[in-house]
Amino acid sequence: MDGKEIIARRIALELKNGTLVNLGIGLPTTVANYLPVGIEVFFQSENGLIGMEPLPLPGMEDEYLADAGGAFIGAVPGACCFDSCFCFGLIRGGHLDVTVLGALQVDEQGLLANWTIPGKMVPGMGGAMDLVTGAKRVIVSTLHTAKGNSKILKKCTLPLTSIRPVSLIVTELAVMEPTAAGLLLKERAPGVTVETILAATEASLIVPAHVPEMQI
Amino acid sequence: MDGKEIIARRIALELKNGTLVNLGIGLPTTVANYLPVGIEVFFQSENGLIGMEPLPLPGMEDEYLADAGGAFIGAVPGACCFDSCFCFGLIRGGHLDVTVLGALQVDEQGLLANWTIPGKMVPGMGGAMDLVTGAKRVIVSTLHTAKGNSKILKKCTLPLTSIRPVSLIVTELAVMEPTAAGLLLKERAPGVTVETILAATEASLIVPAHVPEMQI
Amino acid sequence: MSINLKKIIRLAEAVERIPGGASLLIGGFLGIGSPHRLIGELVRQGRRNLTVIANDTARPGLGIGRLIDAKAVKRLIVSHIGTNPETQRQMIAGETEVTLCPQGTLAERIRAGGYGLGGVLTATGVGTVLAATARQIEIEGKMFLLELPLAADFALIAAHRADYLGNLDYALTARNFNPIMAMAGVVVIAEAAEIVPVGVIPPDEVVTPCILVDYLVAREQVNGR
Amino acid sequence: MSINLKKIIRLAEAVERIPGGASLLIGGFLGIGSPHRLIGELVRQGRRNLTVIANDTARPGLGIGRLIDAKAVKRLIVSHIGTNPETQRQMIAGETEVTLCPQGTLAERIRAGGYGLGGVLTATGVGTVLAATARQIEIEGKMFLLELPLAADFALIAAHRADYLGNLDYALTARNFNPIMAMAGVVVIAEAAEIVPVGVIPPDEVVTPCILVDYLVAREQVNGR
Repeated sequence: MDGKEIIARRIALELKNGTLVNLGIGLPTTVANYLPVGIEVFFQSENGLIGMEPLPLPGMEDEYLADAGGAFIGAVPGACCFDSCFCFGLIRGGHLDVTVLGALQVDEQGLLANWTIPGKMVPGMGGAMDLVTGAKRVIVSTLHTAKGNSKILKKCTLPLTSIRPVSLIVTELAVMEPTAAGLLLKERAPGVTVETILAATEASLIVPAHVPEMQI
Repeated sequence: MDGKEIIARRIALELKNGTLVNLGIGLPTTVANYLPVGIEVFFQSENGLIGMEPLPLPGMEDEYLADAGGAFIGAVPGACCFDSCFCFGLIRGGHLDVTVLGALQVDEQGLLANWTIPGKMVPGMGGAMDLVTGAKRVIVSTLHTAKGNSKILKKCTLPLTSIRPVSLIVTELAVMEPTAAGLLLKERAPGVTVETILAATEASLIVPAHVPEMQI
Repeated sequence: MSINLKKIIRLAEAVERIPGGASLLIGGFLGIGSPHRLIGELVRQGRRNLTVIANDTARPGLGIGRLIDAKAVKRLIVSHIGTNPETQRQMIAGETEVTLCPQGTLAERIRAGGYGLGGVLTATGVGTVLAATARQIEIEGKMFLLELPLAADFALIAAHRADYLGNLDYALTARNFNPIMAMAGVVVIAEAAEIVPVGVIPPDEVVTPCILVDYLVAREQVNGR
Repeated sequence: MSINLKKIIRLAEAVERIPGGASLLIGGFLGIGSPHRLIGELVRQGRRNLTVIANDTARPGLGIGRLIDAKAVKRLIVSHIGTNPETQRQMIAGETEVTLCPQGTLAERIRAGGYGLGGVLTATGVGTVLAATARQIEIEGKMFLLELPLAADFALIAAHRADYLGNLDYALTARNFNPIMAMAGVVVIAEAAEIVPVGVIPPDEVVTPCILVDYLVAREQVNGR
């Protein structure tokens, strides 16, 4: 199993039946592929839809139905559409149960930077600031390191997405939870040691006596 | 022609084709009966409708279709319905062309009091404050006097509905327009003299050399 | 999409979840689009000391007026009570605390409560007696009142149709405050004139998405069935 | 209800009303629900120095991206440009001034412009680099940014259906910013995939009432007719 699949499978276990979930473009989108049996959730798309699903077959595209990345999608029975104010009212008003987002950096306090590298990458924040500030639970889905450098830092150096801490961080090595006392190491990926995790992590981790393996 | 009919007929002449108009409960509602030939307007109801019209016949009531006074009404082809936020967005955002409202008092500056007599009548402002503050044009429809006392005062003594001056005041005696210089007497009702109007008016009126009769 | 059957609930059970003293957002405009079954059951179960946020109290015997008749309401936030002499009597007698709010401001305050906004900046009420009740904020030379968000423990919603998932639509002027309130209740309970299979309400016609609805009241018996 | 035929206008005439230097609200999300005919005609007529408020600039050759390709845009207020390298190039080269705004804040700011509100009080952006660009207001112990309303000389709207009066509906995710923008343009110009008789769109399904639409673009020739 590759690292990204580990992340997606582990995050899928966080989703509860009947909840509203927003998956970011890229790796977070793949979480939908690993929903446990018996769990069905409503996927929201920021462009104004609850009930997105993959396009059933090529040739069935509707020119008016796309995801927030502009790709043509399908919709489940019972889906509904609305304008952008309503869509972000769901997000900002705390009606969105879970958002899964990527990270450039995330730190010991659970603060996330995922929208800009000043001078290098200025794509705009899109819905990221609203999602991190407003969703009930924010789950970060990220590879633990980039080009050999830890993405789990003592303190973010890039501009923050929000001052609201994320709820959970899932990487191909570990599950970590920001707490009042610091960043708690909750689970190890299958076969990964605590030492490996600590070596790949710039942030200080609180390491309990027993760190269980992810059950994926 | 009784006084109320004079008022309604005169105000009807202010309405322009294709505009959005809100008529208050009572006397203002009767303005709709005197629309000039060739003039069709869209009537808004504060409970969330554009395109209200009287119920065509008894027995055709729809339990979901009423005016802002709770009376069953009809709707024209091309009508549309919306929630209360959208409805007041139309009013407060300046999309409502004309509102016609009653008055308890209106003064030289064009300020209107029409929602409460403290200690006596506290029905609530309903949509009145929003209408007077937000509509493009506010037309006051009122009898000139109440129990022998002028309702057109130097200064309102009752709590104001808004600090935004009204656009036009129409009574059974006169048409008056608040201007930067003061309250301008624009028209006399048929057969009514300027002297009669002045005698019935506490406010100072600017009286031009020629005050034409209403053409109703 | 799985159907959450736990969401479908009998009328009495729905109202049993609402404790005395609760705050309620109640849809409707002079009784049109009010959740009449939920209101009737609140009266039948004798609930008291309620805080009610609504457009109005209709009239005695109708809609929210039935809660007023039953002396079930301790505190009321509405835009007008002129149609209900009993509400006025209770206000004057000090039995019910009434806060009056302009209709547009009321709608926006409820929306702000449901949308996570800090408040509403409105020109309505500036320079009037209302100005004493709100912060004033000057923005680019113009004065606005900062009106605070409204939310409640429960939102009681009357829909036209609900599908099995709890997606709702509304009919004509019965829409009014219902969709706004469905965003602002911690627990949202909806009744509907019709309950229809999923898909009967197309995606573009759903006004309140099912994820906002916590409980949908099962229909009454019809024709003895 | 009389039909205001002056509202129906040919595409070229509609766009002739938009002067160079105008500010435009343009509906759509990555090209889905954008007014493609109006955009194409703006490019054909060589309009320049436009201020565009929109969610994004899609990509080169698509939707608002065609205005970027044509170097028609002087100033841009959007939530992201990550899908359009040409917009990024123009921004870095100083050819186009780009203001980035969170998507939810952008939507609420446009709504505030159309609804006559003084601004939006949002938690989004508090404590981030955005905080330097907005007033901060503390409300009941919590900090919010006061974001200002957005409006424009014109709103260019893409509907699914328009009736002869100009009532509009939208399809699926092509709704997005369109109905909000239809409230915030001084002049509102709409194009629609279909133009249908009055009554085909029922009252409960109209999303943008005709009184908001100043001009409705006549359809293109279909099947040579």
